[in-house]
Amino acid sequence: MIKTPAWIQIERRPSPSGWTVFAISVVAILLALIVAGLFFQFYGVSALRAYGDIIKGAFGSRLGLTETVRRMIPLLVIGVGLTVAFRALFWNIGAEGQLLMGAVVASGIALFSGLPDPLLIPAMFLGAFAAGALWGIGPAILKAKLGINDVITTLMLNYVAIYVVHWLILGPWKGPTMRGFPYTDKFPTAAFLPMLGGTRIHLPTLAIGLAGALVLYFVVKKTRVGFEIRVVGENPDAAKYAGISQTKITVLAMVISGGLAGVAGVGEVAGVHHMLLNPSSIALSYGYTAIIVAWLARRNPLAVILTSFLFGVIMRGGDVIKISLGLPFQLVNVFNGLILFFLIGSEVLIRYRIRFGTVKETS
Amino acid sequence: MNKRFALFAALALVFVLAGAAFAAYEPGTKMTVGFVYVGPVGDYGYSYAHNEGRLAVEALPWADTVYVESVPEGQEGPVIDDLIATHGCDVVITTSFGFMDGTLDAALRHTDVIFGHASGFKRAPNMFTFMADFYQVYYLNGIIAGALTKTNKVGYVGAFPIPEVKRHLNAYAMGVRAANPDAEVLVRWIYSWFDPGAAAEATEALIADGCDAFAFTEDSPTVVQKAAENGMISFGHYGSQMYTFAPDYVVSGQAVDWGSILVDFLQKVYDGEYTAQNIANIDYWWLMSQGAVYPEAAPGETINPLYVDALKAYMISDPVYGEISAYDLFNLRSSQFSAPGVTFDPFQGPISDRNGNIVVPAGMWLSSDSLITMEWAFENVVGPWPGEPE
Amino acid sequence: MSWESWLISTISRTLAYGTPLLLATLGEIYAERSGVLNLGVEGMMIVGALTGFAVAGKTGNPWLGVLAAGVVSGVFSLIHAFASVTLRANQVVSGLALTMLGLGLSGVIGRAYEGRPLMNTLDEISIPLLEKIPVLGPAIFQDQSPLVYVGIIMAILLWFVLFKTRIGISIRAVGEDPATADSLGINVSRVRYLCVMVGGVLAGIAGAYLSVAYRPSWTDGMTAGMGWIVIALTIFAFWNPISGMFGAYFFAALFVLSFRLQAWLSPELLKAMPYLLAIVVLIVVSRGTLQKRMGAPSALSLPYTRGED
Amino acid sequence: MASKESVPLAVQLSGIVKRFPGVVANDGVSLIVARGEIHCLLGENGAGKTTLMRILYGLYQPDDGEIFLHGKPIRIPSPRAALDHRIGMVHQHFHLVPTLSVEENIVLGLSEGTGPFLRFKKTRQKLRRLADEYGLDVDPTAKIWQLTVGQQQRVEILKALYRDADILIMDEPTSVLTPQEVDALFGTLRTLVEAGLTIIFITHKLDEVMEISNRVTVLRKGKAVATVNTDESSKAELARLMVGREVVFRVEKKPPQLGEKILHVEDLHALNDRGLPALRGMSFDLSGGEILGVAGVSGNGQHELSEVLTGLRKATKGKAILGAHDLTQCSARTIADLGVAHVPTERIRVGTVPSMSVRENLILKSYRSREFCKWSILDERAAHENACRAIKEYEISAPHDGTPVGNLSGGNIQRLVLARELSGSPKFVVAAHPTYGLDVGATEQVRVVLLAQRDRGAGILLISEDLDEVFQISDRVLVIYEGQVMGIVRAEEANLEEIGLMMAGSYRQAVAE
Repeated sequence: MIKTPAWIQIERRPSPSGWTVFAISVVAILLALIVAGLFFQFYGVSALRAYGDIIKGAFGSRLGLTETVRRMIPLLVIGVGLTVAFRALFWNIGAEGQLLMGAVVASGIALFSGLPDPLLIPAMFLGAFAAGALWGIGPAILKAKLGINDVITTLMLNYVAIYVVHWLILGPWKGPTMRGFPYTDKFPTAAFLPMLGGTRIHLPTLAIGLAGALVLYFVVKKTRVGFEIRVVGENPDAAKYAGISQTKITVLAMVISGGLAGVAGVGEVAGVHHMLLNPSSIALSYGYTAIIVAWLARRNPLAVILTSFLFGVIMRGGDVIKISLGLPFQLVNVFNGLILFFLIGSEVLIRYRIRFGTVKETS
Repeated sequence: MNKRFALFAALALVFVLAGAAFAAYEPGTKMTVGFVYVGPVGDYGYSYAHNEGRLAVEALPWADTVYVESVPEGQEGPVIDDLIATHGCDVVITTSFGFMDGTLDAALRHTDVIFGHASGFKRAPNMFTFMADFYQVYYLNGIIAGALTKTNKVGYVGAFPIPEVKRHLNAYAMGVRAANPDAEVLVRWIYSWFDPGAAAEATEALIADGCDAFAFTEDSPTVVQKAAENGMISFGHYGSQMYTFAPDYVVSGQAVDWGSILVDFLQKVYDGEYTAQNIANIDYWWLMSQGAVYPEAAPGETINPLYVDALKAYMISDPVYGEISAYDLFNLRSSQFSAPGVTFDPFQGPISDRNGNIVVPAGMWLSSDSLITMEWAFENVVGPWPGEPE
Repeated sequence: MSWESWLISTISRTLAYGTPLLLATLGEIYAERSGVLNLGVEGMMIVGALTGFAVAGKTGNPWLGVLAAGVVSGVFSLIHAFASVTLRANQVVSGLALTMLGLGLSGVIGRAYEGRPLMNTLDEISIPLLEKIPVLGPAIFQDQSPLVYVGIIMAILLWFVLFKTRIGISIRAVGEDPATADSLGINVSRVRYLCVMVGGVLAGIAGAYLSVAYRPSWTDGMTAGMGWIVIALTIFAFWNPISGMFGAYFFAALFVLSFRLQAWLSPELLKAMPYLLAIVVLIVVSRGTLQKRMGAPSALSLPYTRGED
Repeated sequence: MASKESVPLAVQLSGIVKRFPGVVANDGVSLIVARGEIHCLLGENGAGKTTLMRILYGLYQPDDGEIFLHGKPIRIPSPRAALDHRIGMVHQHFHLVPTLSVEENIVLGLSEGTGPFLRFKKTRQKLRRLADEYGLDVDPTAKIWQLTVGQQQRVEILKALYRDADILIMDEPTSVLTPQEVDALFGTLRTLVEAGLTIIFITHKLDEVMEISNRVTVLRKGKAVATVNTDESSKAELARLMVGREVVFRVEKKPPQLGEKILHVEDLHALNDRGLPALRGMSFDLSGGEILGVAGVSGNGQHELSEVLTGLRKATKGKAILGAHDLTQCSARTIADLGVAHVPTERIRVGTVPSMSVRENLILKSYRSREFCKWSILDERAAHENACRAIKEYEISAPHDGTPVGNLSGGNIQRLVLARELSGSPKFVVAAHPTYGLDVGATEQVRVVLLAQRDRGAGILLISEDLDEVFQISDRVLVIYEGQVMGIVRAEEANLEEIGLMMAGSYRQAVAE
């Protein structure tokens, strides 16, 4: 029996169909865009002009399209991993830190490992995956064994990671060739990620992201482990009943999620900067935005390709209107915040039917 | 779906062609200059000062400007491409050290466009570098600080312990020494170009250690405000903006006129002297004598009038000039720095660092290479100094 | 300068820097005590900072700025309350959204206020008589912002309300066991709305402290991550306002000392300390009686629906 | 005492009807409670006692019927209203906030007109007075979590008294108490009645009824069967009234073909979720081709027994030997792999994943087997075929095998669970409340299926609170009381009255030679 205030009446919707979810999400995003449009108008810029510029800037040229894709890469890689964590009922808010730790280890390998050139990039990816996974396993174990809130631990570790990077670039790893500036040296060119023909799309990371989406979709839907992850996420009691170890599944999910966030870190340091630098220049809130991406994809790894592209467009759009209309860059945050809130609202529409009007007790 | 893809393809083609059709700048014609800033132009410091320079360019009858602010390091490449594609920029100026490689890459990509990069050291046939350096101004500020300190301790809040800041700090410390051989310069680092909370507490830490005059490198007026709250003097970083926050306590400060460099350079481009083929060796290293930097408290005021009397009353015994007031020494050094043939440099040997190593032998000046890689600390500097040579 | 005056200044600065942490932490303690996790502190603080600066500038009265900051952030926090209490949405996502929205809106709207000095700032005061006490007088009662004392008084007051009044018992009951509270006629939604709003108001005042008292000016992003330290502090304080006060001052002392002991201690380590300590505290109180005595409110971040389980 | 003329009425419920989806919990129940008496509500689990009292306490609204208080008709929309009418209730699961102190819990939700501030001094005075008057001594500043269960119950009673309750409903108050605590409680209740309170006491324990009550109303399957004066009745009569004798279903049952002994349980001990002993030295054997029914009032260890035998709960002592394995040392997964099927008590919350499809739920236990999983990849076709087979065989009514289980009816979900659990020809089946909440047709089908498994040769442990069911399909009946085996009897030889008394803990079977 559910009773709520007089003006709003909520009842559970048993199991919404995929189409309902999709339609409601699209409507939510459209509503967010309309509200953001009002904000443009309020700011003295025609919303139509702004959206026109965004679309033109994101799709209207080779540069625009490739930039959109480049922006999408970290969101895709992280978001795909997050769907798995979220599926296992683990709230990983720590992708930002896991990305940074991945970046740290990749930089360490690139600069100091002395590995032969062909091995360098594979080693960086593997090392970064391991680093991100390790940064994520801690909170997973703390949650599974001691019941400690995953949101708080992962969030706190983001800041610890930030200071680790600060310490490295100001201290032991400060590059002798950087004239005292807080950067590491440039990576050897063998550690630069190959780009997609003349663009800034760092190919291996994109490939890992796309492959990750496909593989994880397959894993979640079709494999034994995926079945276990889904059972744990949908009904932990049933998982226990079926003899599935929740600890094992939580840790596994965080290995995947943290590891992929670490891989995204390789993309940033080896694909964009070619050095380790200020953490705020490496991460750019990708870890937080990816939460929206995974949330919007309703924890479906394949759908992350779509949603990360959408947010690639939004980030790219932010760059574009900054240049074409001179609008402040903080608008991207307003966009993200609005979209999130409308998604939250839509989530309620998906889980419940809402009726307005009379109080009626349902039982 | 196919139709839509075709449309994308068509649009993409149009833009590629538009890019290909983009022609090199024709001297004597209207020129569009794009600026890429690392911070917001509304801040009080670095990007604000660069934006003032842009406004000077904008005032030229034959130049239009566009700018993009708050571009994170590493993202400058696509922003430059966008500026060129959207606004057809003939010249692109980037202003952060972290933009160096991205700008160089862009220069290699857009061989018809002229690039300028502030604070870096990499150049190309179509990319020059420029810098307006404050070290002489800090030396002048140091003379005032040394003269006005009652506690013989002056403070410096530094952003990062990097050669640029160390150079300024040492120059400041030498100015202090020139006016007051007993005074020390205490330093605190905040490890950020912008962090008001950290700047505030670093200032307070220096006050607790007894400092009563402050210079700093941070892009907010925090140090100025904190000093004024305690009735202490300070030197504005990037000039008059900071002054408004404590008009009674800002004695002088460091002002820069990026516009002087940019107008000089762009005029030569307009005249056809500099092209996208011949600027690989152009490095503007402009100081006071070129008018790129100068001490300033408020617009048009080199020294806050409230402090002129005190400076005139403070007598220094200079090894060369004998008894001389701080005010006169300030003006003397200022004119020496500003004259076309500079006759004095702060980093004039013999100089020892605080560990007793001779860093500039007698009769020598430091080369600009040594200036931009400076790691040592001057004798009267007190405090942590990461990266200090033994 | 003497060792004594160094100590005085360190304590005095600890109070000054700890005050915004304290105010916002008190608010978050109330929200979490009622069972609502609000990760939007950073957003609410920055909205308060801008409002405080703008209103103080416009009216010439800094107190009006502080007041307006409280009101506006309080209203702003209602977005989170609506999402998490009425819509029973995920509180993590909603809180993150609030932070993003707050940072974005303040950044966009605040551009008009960048670079302007504030003519009428909230001036520091000294407390007569008390300031004459040796060492403690000048350390605590001399030249402090009045909001420092507001913070201390609020900590005591909110502790009293939480543990010694009917309202406080209702709040704690709602955060521990909303079903029981509901069965005894307590309106769970109303209590949660109220507590989230208390959180918003206090975060707003904390933001205004930064922009009209601590460093009178407006700059984009001027809260610089304080909101996240507040999340850590709330745990570190075991959800207790008085511990929150000591916690806020302890974290502030770490920050202040990171500049005073710079020659000896790694600033990165000191800055990472609050976050590491929060995790350590969580581990310590995760087991046994400590969990009941000092652990998180049992219903934290769980939406309440009458009649479910 | 019993004459209605001399004693004024406290509560009168007439024709109360309360329906829940698929169940009529109260079917026209009438109840008369006189002022100043201890009135027991006696009945098996699911008889509707608690529902009826929740209606009186305002937690549920009746679908039909009337409530009279002291002769006047009233409506009780909420617990708050019940308290305003001076009706208090002590729930089986206490409504206390563990981290608050005793006095804080007591004043929680009260508005005593003294403004927002608390006068704990006054509260303490009143508490002291109540404590002295009724012998309810608790430290008012202690935190609830620091108290024993008995003390917590005292706080609940104090909470009601503090609110001036004069009608006190106690829902199975002794189920969580030690014998000593029970004695103390009964003392308190007598004092309360002497002071003029009326007490309604929900229980299923005959001894308690005999010891404490003035009158007793027996509920069975949602109906009030009888109200008798306790001193004019006997345990035997009450047991018969409570258990009933009508046999509703007829199921064809062949004589058992006993196979060899498959399960040997010896001295099994385990704790419940609260950390109190739930199983206290159970021993029994089970053979193939046999159904062993476990009869008992709920909360006597049945749930824990089923969990220990399926690896979901740790045993603290003893063993359960199945073939070469001791089940107490095995994980849930190992036990399932040994061919042990488990039809859990809470089939939706525990036995299925409602958001996942029928097909997937049907392989919830066997997804790792070679049949459904090759090279770590699930074989969808095999799962689909399996689902089609199960849907057909067990007549699961689902649109298709991709339908989420949450969209199915209760009966279909149970058929699905049975289909899954019985699919691998299990050696040993633990079936807990397999027909609870099902309609007649579904119930019958489930029983037929269980009997078929028996005839195939499986050993079945059937846990049920429906005695009819236990007797109809079991071959032997084990009576459980407080985690102990009170006796094991052959179903056809059983005497219902005797069983009822064993369930109530009054008798214990003599040890056979």
